[in-house]
Amino acid sequence: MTPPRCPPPPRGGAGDIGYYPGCSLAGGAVELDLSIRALARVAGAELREIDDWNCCGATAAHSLNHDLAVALPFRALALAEAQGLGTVLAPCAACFSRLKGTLVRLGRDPGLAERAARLAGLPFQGKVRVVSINGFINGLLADGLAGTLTRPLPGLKAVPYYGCLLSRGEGINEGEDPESPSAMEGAIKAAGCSVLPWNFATECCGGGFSMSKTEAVMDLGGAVLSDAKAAGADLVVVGCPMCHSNLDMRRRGAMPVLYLSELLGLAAGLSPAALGLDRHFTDARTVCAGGRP
Amino acid sequence: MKSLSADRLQDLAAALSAAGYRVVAPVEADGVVRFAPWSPGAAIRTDAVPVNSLKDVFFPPSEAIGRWRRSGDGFDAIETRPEAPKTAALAARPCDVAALAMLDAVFNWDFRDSFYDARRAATVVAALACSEADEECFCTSVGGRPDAAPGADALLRPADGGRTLIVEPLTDQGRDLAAAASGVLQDGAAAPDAPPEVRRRFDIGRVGAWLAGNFDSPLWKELSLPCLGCAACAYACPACHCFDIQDESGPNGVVRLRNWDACGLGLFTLHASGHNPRPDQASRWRQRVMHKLAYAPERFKVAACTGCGRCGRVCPRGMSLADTAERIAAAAAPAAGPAAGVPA
Amino acid sequence: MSRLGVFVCHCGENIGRTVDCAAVAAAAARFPGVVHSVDYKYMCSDPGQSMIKKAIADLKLTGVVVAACSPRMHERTFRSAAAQAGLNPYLLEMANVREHCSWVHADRAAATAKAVELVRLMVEKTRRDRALRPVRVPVEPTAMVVGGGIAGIQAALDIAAGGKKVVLVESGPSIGGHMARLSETFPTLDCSQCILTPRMVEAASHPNIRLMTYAEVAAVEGFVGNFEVTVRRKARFVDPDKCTGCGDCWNRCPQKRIPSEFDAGLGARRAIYVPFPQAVPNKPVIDAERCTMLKQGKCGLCAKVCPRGAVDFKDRDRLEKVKVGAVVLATGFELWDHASYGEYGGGRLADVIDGFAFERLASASGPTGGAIKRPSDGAEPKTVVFIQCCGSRDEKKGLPYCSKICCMYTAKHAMLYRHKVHDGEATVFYMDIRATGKGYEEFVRRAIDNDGARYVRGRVSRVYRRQDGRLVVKGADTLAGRPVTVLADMVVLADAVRPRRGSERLAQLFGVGYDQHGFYSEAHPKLRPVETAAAGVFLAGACQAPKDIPDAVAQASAAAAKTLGLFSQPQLEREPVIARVNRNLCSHCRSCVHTCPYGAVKDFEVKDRAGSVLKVVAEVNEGLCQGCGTCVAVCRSHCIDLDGFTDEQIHAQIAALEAA
Amino acid sequence: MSQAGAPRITAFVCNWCTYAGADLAGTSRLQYAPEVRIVKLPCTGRISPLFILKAFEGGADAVLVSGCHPGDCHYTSGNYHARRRWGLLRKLLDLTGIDSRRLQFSWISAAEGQKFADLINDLTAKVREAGPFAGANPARKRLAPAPEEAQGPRRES
Amino acid sequence: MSPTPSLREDAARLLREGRVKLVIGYRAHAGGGQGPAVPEGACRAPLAGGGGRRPAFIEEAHRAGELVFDGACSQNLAAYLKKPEVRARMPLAIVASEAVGRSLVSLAAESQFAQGALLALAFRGERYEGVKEVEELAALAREAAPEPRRDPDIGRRLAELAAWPAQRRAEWWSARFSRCTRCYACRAACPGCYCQRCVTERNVPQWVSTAALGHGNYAWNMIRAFHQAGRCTLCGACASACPQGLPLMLLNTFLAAQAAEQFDVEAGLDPAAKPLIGTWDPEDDNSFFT
Repeated sequence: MTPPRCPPPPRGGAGDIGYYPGCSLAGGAVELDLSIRALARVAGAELREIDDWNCCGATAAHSLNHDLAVALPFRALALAEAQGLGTVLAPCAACFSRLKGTLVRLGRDPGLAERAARLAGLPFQGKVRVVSINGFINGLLADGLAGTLTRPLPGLKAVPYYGCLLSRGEGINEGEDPESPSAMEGAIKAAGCSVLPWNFATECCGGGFSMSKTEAVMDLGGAVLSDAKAAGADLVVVGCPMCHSNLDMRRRGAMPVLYLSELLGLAAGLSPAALGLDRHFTDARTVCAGGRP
Repeated sequence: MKSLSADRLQDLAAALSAAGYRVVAPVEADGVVRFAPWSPGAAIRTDAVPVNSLKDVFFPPSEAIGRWRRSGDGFDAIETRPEAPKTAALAARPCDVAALAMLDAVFNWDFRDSFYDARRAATVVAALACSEADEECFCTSVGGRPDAAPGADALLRPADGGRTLIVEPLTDQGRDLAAAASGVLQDGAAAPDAPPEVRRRFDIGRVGAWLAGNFDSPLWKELSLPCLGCAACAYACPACHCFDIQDESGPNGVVRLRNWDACGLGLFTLHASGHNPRPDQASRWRQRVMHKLAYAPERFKVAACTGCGRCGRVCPRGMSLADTAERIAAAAAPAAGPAAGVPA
Repeated sequence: MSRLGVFVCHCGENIGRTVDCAAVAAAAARFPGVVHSVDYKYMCSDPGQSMIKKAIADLKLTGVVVAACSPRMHERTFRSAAAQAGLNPYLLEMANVREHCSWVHADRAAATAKAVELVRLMVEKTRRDRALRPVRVPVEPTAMVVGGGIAGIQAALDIAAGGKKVVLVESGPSIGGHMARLSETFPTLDCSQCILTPRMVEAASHPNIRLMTYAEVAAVEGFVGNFEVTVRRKARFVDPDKCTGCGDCWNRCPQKRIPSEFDAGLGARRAIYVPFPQAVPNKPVIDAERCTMLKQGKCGLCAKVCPRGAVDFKDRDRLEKVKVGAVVLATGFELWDHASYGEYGGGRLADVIDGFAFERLASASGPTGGAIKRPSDGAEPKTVVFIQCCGSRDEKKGLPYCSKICCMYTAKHAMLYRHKVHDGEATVFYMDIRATGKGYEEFVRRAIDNDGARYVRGRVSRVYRRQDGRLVVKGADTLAGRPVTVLADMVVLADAVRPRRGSERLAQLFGVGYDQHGFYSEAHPKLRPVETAAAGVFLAGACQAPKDIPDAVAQASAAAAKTLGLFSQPQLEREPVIARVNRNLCSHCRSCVHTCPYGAVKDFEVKDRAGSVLKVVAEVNEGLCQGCGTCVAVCRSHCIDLDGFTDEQIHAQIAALEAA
Repeated sequence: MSQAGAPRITAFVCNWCTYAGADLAGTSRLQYAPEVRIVKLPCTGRISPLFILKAFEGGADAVLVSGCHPGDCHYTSGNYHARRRWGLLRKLLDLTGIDSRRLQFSWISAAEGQKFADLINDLTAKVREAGPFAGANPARKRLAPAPEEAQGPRRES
Repeated sequence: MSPTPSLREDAARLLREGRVKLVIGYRAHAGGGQGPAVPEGACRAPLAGGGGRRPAFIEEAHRAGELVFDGACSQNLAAYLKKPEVRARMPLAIVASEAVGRSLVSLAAESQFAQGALLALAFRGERYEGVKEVEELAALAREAAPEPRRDPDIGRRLAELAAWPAQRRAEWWSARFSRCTRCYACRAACPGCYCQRCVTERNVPQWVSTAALGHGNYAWNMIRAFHQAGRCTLCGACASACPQGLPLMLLNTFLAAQAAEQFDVEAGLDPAAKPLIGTWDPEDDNSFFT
């Protein structure tokens, strides 16, 4: 038996948390950006945007060039490391999947780091941890956020919707069964809502076809929401901008769809506007009212 | 007076080599100064006590002393003679030279050891008087001197503050050596350097007296506790001379080898029955001390320790004969003396 | 001094053509220790052997080297000749100058020179041979069978029929194993219990078989022929000698809702119970975890109603030592837990069941009396989906191997379902159909062609429960190349077959190897499929690999045959190639203990006469040692040696090759 | 005893696989170079590093170690134990001057008579090409018991 | 603060309470000078000179004051566990530098002392860590050396050797081994060389010639190094004990690196470790077999 030789992983919470907004948070998912930052402020966590960050390469890069697809997130992570950031939060599920997946691939292929460093023009020692919106919020809750949720929403019945990017892919969601994830449940309950069992937590929202084959999205997203409805849910909680736009925009009016950060923000007493809830296509006022009409 | 510039020892070696001598001298390899065959270009180190002693020149760690060829179920002996080329041993320390008395005695007291004697006869010893003594040196406690080498054929005496070596032939062979090297020797006066002070001293008489009555002293156990039972001290010692005889056989014949052996090793006195009359390290260390300071003086009228201090330098645990002798001398201090005695 | 004889064989022309045998004999005559050296046309012939025997007797030879063919050919022949002449057979060695010399070299001079050296090697070895005696170990002619399923029962019955005693150890309250839970068996669809229960009863009543149910192996000492097995007899709380199995106790027990393990949780049992009505022995045990008397000191109803006073709440586990000469491991299998398959509901959907549950539903003696009813609401499922390879052939989430029996029992299930629910639809998702037994392929075809099971080649990606209670099964039809969705009332998963939990511990106790999944390793995958690396321990049934009933029974009979073979002699005789430790020199570093493939090297306490421990050293158990010599080579102080291949012999052989 | 200049190859083989493989080479009448000398052991697990050192000490130009393929050991794991040993020993010997041309490892089953014959031919050729080992062999015993010149005095002087 | 007072207190306490019969540690050499007058390289005098530390064997609590510990305490005291005189005094406590600690862990793995027979007065660097059981010592060792430690200079020299042709390597080593006198100081100083009868002292058969000649010296140095494979903790005791300054650490480090590289074995960190030679893995390197 040999003892572990790896240094312990850098700890989260110590110092600033690197912030990787990606393109979505400046575009279609402004409310995710707003609510995450607002929630972080409530919790007293310092988010520091990675200086000179670049595209994570989602959607296109990995189908074209594997090394480049790694080199893009590699560069962002290398920058974070150089800027002294031990933990990087990537709120967008696609960004998270690329960044986290890059760490996994680097661990598996010893030659990859060298090739990526050549492409990125930067060295990276691998001393950066990547967290998703769920991991980030669960961390905040564990660090004391739970105690500051002064406006719980007890009348609401929610279903957590994970989609694919937050749960699938080797090493993406450490330790969780990708077929039955549970990372959001604790946070939703912390917001005072009840969590209902349902069947579509990991079914496809049609994300990839959002633009090219909208009718497929309508079918797939519709099936998700009708199962939520059949389960008796008042709202769907998501962590992914693609899921959000497909459920909120493409199926507008069906049911309120909230980011986990928005739900927690409401429970923390933040105003719907501060969280960007007014930017939704589907009216979320019942939610803001804590389930009371 | 013949002398030699201290930095021309290599030239002396070269001259002797040219005159047909095999030259052995302190030379360095891998950071260790050893008494070993000199080859042209090698520096002769007079600033260091070699890790091995002059003994190795006459009595090597291993040598073949007999050979037999197989013949059916029997063997035919092949005459085996010592390899004993004409040799000059340069810059041996007085303490090493002093040990030759012990070796000469033990290899000739009954059986005359032709291998030892042949090399002894073929070797001329040019000693080097010491200019320094370290904390392990104690030659003066066992009857030696750092600046005289009785038994050597010649003495190289530092002079002029170490810049010059005065060459003092002591025997005919020494004079032959000086003659062979006349090309590198110069005439003229030089002021001999004062001998170094050997700071370490104990009263050998008191030690001897204690040994005579303390074979069963508990002190042996205490003194030997740090000893790990290797042969480093014995093999470095200029006077230790124990050996073992081993036959190495193959399908073609047998070679009889004489290998060094040492009383500190656990197998030294192990009987085939499994019984070992010296069952522990205490009895082995006692044997070593007794042999050197009691048995040998008694039997051969020579001490088997010349105070070279090598045992202390090589011991992995820093034990030394001097330490032991000092402890014994202290233990032998008059027990009923005023210091420890009962008040009158 | 050795007095060796060297006999060089010409093997007709086989050796003589390329090797100058007379020259070899002449050269060998000059080797040390050789007093007699001759060559002859055929050493293995009667006159040849007589020559050797005569020389041994006349010349008082202390050893013989026969330079001839491979020892694999005739070593036995020549050694028995030597023995007949009064020479210890292990003092005869062979130099292989045919296969290793005359047949592979053409140059007569080179071949002759080589032959001389080969003889010299063996002369050097033989000079250092010691007379060895075959190791004789007495054999206790009683077998232990561990596991009371069909394999264990079969092995026990066969050994008992051979006239030897058997101890049958079963961890549950009854023998019968999984087979007792089956409704019908493929490919004949005969009733499982109808063919099994007579065997169970026979085992229980056979004079040579002693049943130890509700018992587990706790410790093993000894070796082939001489095992001493410590059996933990778990507390039953019911004295089986007094109990008549009348059933008064379990009918009165107030704990009525304990899920029955036998019925896969579909039925209920009491705290005092027999697992099933045909149990053997048909005597109850008390489940100490569920009994309120044992837990809280309240109730005691069973004791009150027992007419024989058989209930004893003070019963405790007991250890019993059993001496046996051979062991058959038949610990069977269990099913892969599909909780790790989140896509199939992860075990949370009541109507997604495993194969055993379906067996119980289909069994006439099951909780539904043989009616197919879905667990959630007892309704008759009109559509059932069967999913094969749940855990099997799935390196990512499950096990890499094929579980072998699932294709067949799934076909059987589909058939049974259609026989019982005539308007029902049976859909089977499969990867491949593996039906390689006698009548098996025909059986599957019958399920499809006669019974209308719908076979879809493809994997199921998801099973979930709609609000109306029906199950949505989404999968792929890879032959049609399209996704399919089936609305089902019940889903049956063909969970993979895996060894029973704890099988590794038992293997370690007996020194049997096991693979990464926990299946026991046979001694050789082809030629010794029922033996293990531990001499005297044999395998039967699914503990070695997934097996169906006929295969398990066949292997059980094979294990019984091996056991009876072992018991056919009062003593075991083994080649005396045994390692020995020089206790005086052993430093107890335990390298050899770790090294021995057979667990034959153990610690040994050297004691003085007063019994206090002087030191601990390694010691080789002669019964277990197989003579590989691996321990010898890892011993740094070379204080272990191997009879027949001693250090001294090998050293002499290598030294004999020393270049001139 | 071997012809002058012929390489000396000492082979340590297990009884169950390689020895039987060599037998098969014989029964198949496959021809191979005659320089190899087989020392039979029950198992490669029996082979101590000292056997190999001793063979080199005695002047072997090459040493062959051969037994059952991994997984096929008659004793289940002797060859695995041996393999681990050689993984270290061969590196140590290489470091000190006995390189892989001199020390060959092979798995040869009882069915691989052809492989045995080929291996011996290859090894013999390889050793011939590398030349006699005597001069460069650090393990070599240089104590000729009966040196040619030892008939008379060995002293030059 | 100097660790010595608490070390002495603990040693005295263990002796007083009868938990141990003997404490092995270091003391200042009575005549401890400032180093010998012989120049650097004159002679291997690793201990006699320098810091003047000697092993101390303390059996009475009142003598615990003799104990010292500092960076000069470089002797590997674990070697004393093989002396019968010392074993007879178990249970004992031993002052354990990191190197000694690793040796003790390694010896525990090879069952060289019984559970409870040995306590360590453990140091990490020069910081005193208190009285430790072997398990704790192992934890300390793992903590102290999360990465294998290798002397980079030795690595460089090994790389240099590796680049030479085999014959040059053979000549280089033969020249060094030729100086070996077979005094066995290397063996005596090594805690792991605890065989009751060393293989070189077995004479039926004589696998290793006892002659201090080429063949015997090669066989001896090879087998000594090989017997340490996977066991050597690289404490360096053998090399510093060698009067002739043979580069034994080249061999030891080379094999330790091979053990780590090929088999992921690092000695002296796990008291339950199984021996490297004596275990196997189906995935062990098979590439050198044809």
